Amino acid sequence: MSTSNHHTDDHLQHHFKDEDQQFESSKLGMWIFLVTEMLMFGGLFVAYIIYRAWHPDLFYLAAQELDAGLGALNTVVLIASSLTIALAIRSLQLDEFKKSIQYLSATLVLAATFLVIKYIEYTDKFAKGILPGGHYSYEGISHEMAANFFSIYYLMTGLHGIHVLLGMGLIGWMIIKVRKRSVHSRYFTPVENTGLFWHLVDIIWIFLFPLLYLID
Amino acid sequence: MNKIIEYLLPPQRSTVASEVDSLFMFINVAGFILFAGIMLTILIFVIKYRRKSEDDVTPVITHNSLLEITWTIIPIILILIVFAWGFRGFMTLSTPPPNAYEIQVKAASWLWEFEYPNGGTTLNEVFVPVDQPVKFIMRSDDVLHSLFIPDFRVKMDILPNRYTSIWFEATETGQSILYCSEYCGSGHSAMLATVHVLSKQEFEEWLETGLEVDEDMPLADLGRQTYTAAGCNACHTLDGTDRIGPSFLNLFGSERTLTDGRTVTADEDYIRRSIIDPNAEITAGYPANMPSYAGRLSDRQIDGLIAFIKELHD
Amino acid sequence: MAETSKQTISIREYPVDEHPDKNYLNHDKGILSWLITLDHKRIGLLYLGSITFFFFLGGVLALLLRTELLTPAQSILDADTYNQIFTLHGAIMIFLFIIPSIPAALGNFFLPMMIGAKDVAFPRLNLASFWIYVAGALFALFSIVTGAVDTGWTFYTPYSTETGTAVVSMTLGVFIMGFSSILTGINFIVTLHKLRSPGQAWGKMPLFLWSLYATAIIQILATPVLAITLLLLIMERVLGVGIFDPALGGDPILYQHFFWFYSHPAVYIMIVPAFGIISELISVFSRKTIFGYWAIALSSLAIAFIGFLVWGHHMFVSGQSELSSVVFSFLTFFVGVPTGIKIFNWVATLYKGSIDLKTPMLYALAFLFLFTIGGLTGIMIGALSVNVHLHDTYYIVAHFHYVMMGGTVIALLGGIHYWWPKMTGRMYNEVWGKITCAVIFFSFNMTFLPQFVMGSQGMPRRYFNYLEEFQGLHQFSTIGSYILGLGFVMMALYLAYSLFRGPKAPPNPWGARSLEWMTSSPPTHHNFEYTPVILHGPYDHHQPEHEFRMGLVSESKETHG
Amino acid sequence: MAVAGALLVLTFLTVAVTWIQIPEPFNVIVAVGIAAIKASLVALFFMNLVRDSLLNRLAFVLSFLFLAIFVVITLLDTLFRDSGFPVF
Ligand code: HEA
Ligand code: HEA
Ligand code: HEC
Ligand code: CUA
Ligand SMILES: [Cu+2]
Repeated sequence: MSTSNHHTDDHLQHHFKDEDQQFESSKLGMWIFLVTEMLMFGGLFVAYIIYRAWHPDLFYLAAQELDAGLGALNTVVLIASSLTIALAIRSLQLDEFKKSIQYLSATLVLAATFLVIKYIEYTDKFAKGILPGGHYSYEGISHEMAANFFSIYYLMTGLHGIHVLLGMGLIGWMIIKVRKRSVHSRYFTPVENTGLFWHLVDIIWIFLFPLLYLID
Repeated sequence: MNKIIEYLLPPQRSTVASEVDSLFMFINVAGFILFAGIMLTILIFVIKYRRKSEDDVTPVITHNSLLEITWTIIPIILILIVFAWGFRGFMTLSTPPPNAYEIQVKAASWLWEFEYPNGGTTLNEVFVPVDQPVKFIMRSDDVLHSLFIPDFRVKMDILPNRYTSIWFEATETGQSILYCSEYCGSGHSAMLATVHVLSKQEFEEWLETGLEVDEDMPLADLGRQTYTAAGCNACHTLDGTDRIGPSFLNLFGSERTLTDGRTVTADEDYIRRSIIDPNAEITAGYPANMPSYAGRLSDRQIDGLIAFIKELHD
Repeated sequence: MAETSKQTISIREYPVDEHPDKNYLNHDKGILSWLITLDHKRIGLLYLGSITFFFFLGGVLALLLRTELLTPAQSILDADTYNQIFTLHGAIMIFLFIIPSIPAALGNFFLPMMIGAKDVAFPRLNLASFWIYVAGALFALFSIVTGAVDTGWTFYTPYSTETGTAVVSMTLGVFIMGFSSILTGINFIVTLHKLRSPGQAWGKMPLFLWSLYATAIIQILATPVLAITLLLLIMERVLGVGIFDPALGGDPILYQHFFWFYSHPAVYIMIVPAFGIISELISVFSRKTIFGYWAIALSSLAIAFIGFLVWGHHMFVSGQSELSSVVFSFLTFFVGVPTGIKIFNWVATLYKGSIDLKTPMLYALAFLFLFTIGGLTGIMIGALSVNVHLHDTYYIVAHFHYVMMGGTVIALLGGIHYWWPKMTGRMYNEVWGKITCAVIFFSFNMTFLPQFVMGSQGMPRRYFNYLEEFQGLHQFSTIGSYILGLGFVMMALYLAYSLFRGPKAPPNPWGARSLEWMTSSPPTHHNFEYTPVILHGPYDHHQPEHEFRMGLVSESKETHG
Repeated sequence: MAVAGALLVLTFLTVAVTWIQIPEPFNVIVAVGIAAIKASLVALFFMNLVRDSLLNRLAFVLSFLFLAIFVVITLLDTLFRDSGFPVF
C-alpha cells in the first residue's frame, strides 16, 4: 500500500505498530460489520414478527407450502459447511495448507449444494405461481394475504441467498490466497474474517429455518 | 400573558384548547426562564472573565458532584411534570365521550367529503353543532392525509387501510379552517375545508334543508358555486394557467389529445365523463390523479359545471 | 494499544518543525494523488469539499423555497416543482450534507491526529467510503434528472410507492450512502479502540473523540435498518411486495417505524459530533480545564442509547397505538437530561476562565444560544397534547432548523474556523470572521424565529400556498434567509482569500493542548515523525505546552518480543 | 484448540434436535429457543467467541439488544392499535 514501508513483514501496514494490533483491529472491524449485518437482517425479522403477530393463520397456512425436508437438509448442509470452514482455519493456523484448501473447497461445495437446493425450492414455487409480491398468482392458499407471506419469504431467503453467494466469492478468494501461500500461520486474518462472515450466514439460516418452515 | 397566548396561538374554540394552551405556555415560560438563566450566566462569565493578558492562568476545576446532581435532578423533575401534563391532555384528546355526534370523513387527493348520520354529504365544508361533542370517523381513499383544525387543537392522520378518529367540542359558533397536514402530493396545500360551527338550533335546521342543493339557482351560477365547493379550484384555474389539471379557460369545444393518441372534442358529454370517470380518458401531459365525482355531485350540479365551463372563453 | 507496556520506555520532547517543506498537501502531486489517496487528512478534505458543495446546493434550493413563499399564492414555482424542491432540499441537507459533515470531514482529519496515530485503522475502507458516498450522491442527483422526487425527505408510503417520480433512484442513492456512513463508523470505532498512542487512556481522549465514538455506535446500529427500509421500499415499487403499501395489504405505519428507527437516532448522528466540537472550543478559548470531563463524555453515550428508544415521537398522530405514543413521549424527554448536563458543564467551564472571543468561540456561544432554543422546543413538541397541535406545522420546521442549522452547522462553522490554520496552514481574517458570525447569527434568528410563531398559529408545513394572514411572517423569514445567504457568501470569500493570501499559521495558534496542535500546520504526511506519548489530559492548560510534545525515543525497539 | 471433536458432536446434536422438533405441537418459543441455542453454539465455538476479547462479545450481544428494542417497542404499537387508551 503506502510508500514508506520499512517493516520487514509485508502484511503490516505502516500505521500499525505490530501484527497483533493489526490482527485485532481487523477482527474487531469484522465483528462490528457483522453487527450491522445482523441489524439489517433484523429489520426483516421485525417485519416477520409483526406480520406473524397480526396474521398467525396466514403463516400457518402458507408455511405448509414450504418443504420442511428440504429446509432441514439445507440446515444440515450449512452447519456442516460452518464446521468445515472452522477446520480450514485451524489447518491454516498449523500451516497445513493442503488440508486447509481441502476444507475450504468442501465448504464451497456445501455452499453450492445449499444454493442448488434453494434453486429447486424456488423453481418449484415459481412453477406453481408463487412469485414475490405483485406477481403472485397461486390459488392454493385460502388466505387473502398469502402473497405477503411469500414476499417476506422471498425477501428473507433472497437476501440470505445473496449473502451465501458473497460468502462463496470470499471463500474462493481465500482458496487462491492459501494456494499462493500469502496467508499462513502468522497471518491468517482474511481467512479468519471470511470464516466469521460465513458463520453469520449460517446463524441467520438457523433462525430462518424454524421461522419460515416449521410453523404448526 | 393573555396577549401573548392570543398572538402565538389561534383562538381557543374547543373544550380541550385551553388545557393544551396552558401546557404550551408552561413550557414556554419554564423554558424561557431556564434559557434566560443560562444565557445570562454565560453573558456574565464572558464579560467578567474576558482574557486580560496572554499569560492568564486559570484555576484547575475538574468537576463538582453536587452541581452535577443538581442539574440532573432539576430537569428530571421538570420533564416529569411536562410529561404528566401532556399525557393528561392527550388522554382527553383520544377518548371521545360516548354521546358524540358522529360524522364520517373521507379524505381523497385532494378533497374532503363529510357524511352525516342522515346520509347527506358535503364537500370541503363541514357543519357541526356547538357545545356538543362531535366525533369524526375518518378514512382515506388513497394516500395518507391528516385532518388538522388549529382552532380546536386537534389533528389526526387518515389512513387508507384503517379508520382513525378524532373528537372535539366546539365552544363558539363561527367558521374555522381545516387543513390537510400530512403531505399528500401536488394538491396538499389546496386541500382545505371550512368548519362551520352552528348553534344547536341552526344545525338542526341546516340538517333539514342545507344538505339539499339549491335547485332553483341558474345553472351557470350553481356551477360556479360547485367549482369552489367541490374543490375543482384546487386543480383547475379559470385564467388559462395550468395547475394540476388543465385550466377551464377555453376548454369547452377545444380539441383534446389523450394519452392514447386519440383526439376528442371537449363537448358536454366529454366533460361529464371527465367528472364521473376521470381516469378513463387522460388528457396528454397531465397526471391521472383527478378523483372521481361519481356519487359526490348531483346530476344538476354536473350540469351546472358544464354550463359554467361553457361560458369560460376569453 | 492504550496501556504502556511493562518494559520501561524512554521518552523525550520532540520540537515542532514549524514549516516543513513537505506536508500532506504537497506530499504527492496531481489530481489523481488526491482521488486515490489513502491519507485520512486528504480524505477529510475531499469530504469537506463535497459537503460544502452540497450545503450550498441545498441552501440555494432553500432560497428558492423561501422566494416562493413570499406570496401566499403561486409566484415563481408551481406546486409540483415546489414539492420537489423541498424534498431535494431536505434529502440533500440530511443525507448528503449533515450526516457526513462533521464525522466524515473533520472527524476523518482529526481523529487519527488526536490519538497520535498515523492513520485510521482501515485507510482503504476510508477511501472506499468516500467513493461510495460519491456514487450514492450521483444516484440521488440522477433522480433530479429523471423527474425528481416529490415525497418529502421521509419517503412516507403509500405516497412514495404511488407517485410517478424517481423515488427508486433517490432511495437507492440514500441506500448506497448508508454504507459509506457504516464504513466510517466501523473505522472510527476500531481506530479509537486499537490505535491510541501510549499513555492515552480513555480518560485522556479529547471529548471530540468521545462524541465521534458515540456517533459511530449510532451509525453502525441504526444505518443498517435504514438500508433494509429503503430496500423494502424499492422492492415495494419494483415487485409490489406489500409490506408497507396498504393497497397490497401492507401497513404504512410500519414504514414509519422503520424509517424513524433510523432517522431519529440519525439526528444524534448529526448533533453529537457538534457537541464534541463545542467541548473543544469552550475549553481552549477559555484556556481552562473542561468542567465535568466524564459527565460530558458519558452523556454522549447516554444520548446515543436513549436516542434509540424514542423514534415514535414523530408518530404521535400517525395512528400508532396510544400506548406506544405515551411510552415514546415519556422516553423522549430523557434525552434532554444528558443534553442539559453537557450544556451546564460547558457553562461551568467558562467560570473563572480566560475567555478569548475569537471567531470559533463566537460560534460556540452562538451554538449555546441557538441549540438551547432548538432543544427546549424539542421538549415542547415531545409533550403529547401540545404535539397534536404542533405536529407537521412550521413549529417543527423551526425546531429542526434550530437544532440542525443552529446546532450542527454553527458548530461545524466553529470547527472549520478553529481547525482552519491546521488544515490549510493559513490564518483567516479575524475581523471578517466575527462580522460574518454576527450576520449569520442574526439573520438565522430572523429566518426561523417567525416560523415558531407561524407554526403555533397553525401554518402547516410543506405548503406551497398559504393563507394571507401568514404573509407578514413569511416575508420576514424570507428576507432573513437572503441575509443568511449573504453571510455564507461573505464567509466563502474571506476563507478563499485566506487560502492564497492569509498569513502563515503557527503550529498552535490558540494555545490548545490536544495532540493535533503539537505538529506543524499543515501537518506532514505521517502526522507525527515519532510515536507520541500522552502524559496529560487534553485540557490540562495548566501544564507546560512542551510536555504535550513527548514521543518514544526509539521506535524500532518497541516491537513485541 | 481441541474443540474440533466437540464441535462435531454438537453439530449432530443440534441437527438431531431439529428433527425431533418437527412433530412437536408447541411451537414458536421452542423453535426460536432451539434456534437461539444453536446460534449461540455457532457463535461461541465456531466463531470462537468463548475465547475472544470482551469487546467482540459485547458487539455480538449489543446487536441482539438493539434488535430486541426495535421489536418490542414496535410491538407496543402493532399489538395495541385498537385497544384504546391504556387505563392504569
Ligand atoms: C440535529 C438534529 C436534532 C436534534 C438534536 C433534535 C433534538 C430533539 N428533538 Fe427533534 N427533530 C429533528 C432534528 C433534531 N431534533 C428533525 C429533523 C425533526 C423533524 C423531522 C421531520 O418530520 O421532517 C425533529 C422532530 C422532532 C419531533 C417530532 C415533531 C413532529 O413531527 O410532531 C419531536 C417530538 O418529540 C422532537 C423532539 C426532540 C427532542 C426532545 C430533542 C432533544 O434531543 C433536545 C434536547 C435538548 C434540550 C432539552 C436543551 C438543552 C437542555 C437544557 C437546557 C437542560 C434543561 C432541560 C430540561 C428541563 C428538559 N423532534
Ligand atoms: C441540515 C439540514 C438543513 C439546513 C442546514 C437547512 C437550511 C435551510 N432551510 Fe431547510 N429543511 C431541512 C433541512 C435543512 N435546512 C429539512 C430536513 C427540511 C424538511 C424537508 C421536508 O419537508 O421533507 C427542510 C425544510 C425547509 C423548509 C420548509 C419547507 C416546507 O415545509 O414547505 C424551509 C422553509 O423556509 C426551509 C428553509 C431553509 C433555509 C432558509 C435554510 C438556510 O439556513 C440555508 C442557508 C444556506 C444558504 C442560503 C446557502 C448560501 C449560499 C449562497 C446563497 C451562495 C450560492 C453560491 C454558489 C452557488 C457558489 N427548509
Ligand atoms: C386532484 C386534482 C383535481 C381535482 C380536484 C379536479 N380535477 Fe379535473 N382534472 C385533473 C387532472 C390532473 C386532469 C387531466 C387528466 C385527465 O384528463 O384526467 C383533469 C381533467 C379534467 C377535465 C378534462 C379536461 C381536459 O383537458 O380534457 C375536466 C372537464 C375536469 N377535469 C373537470 C373537473 C371538475 C368539474 C372538477 C370538480 C368537480 C375537477 N375536475 C376536479 C385534476 C383534478
Ligand atoms: Cu391531503 Cu395533504
Ligand atoms: Cu426525533
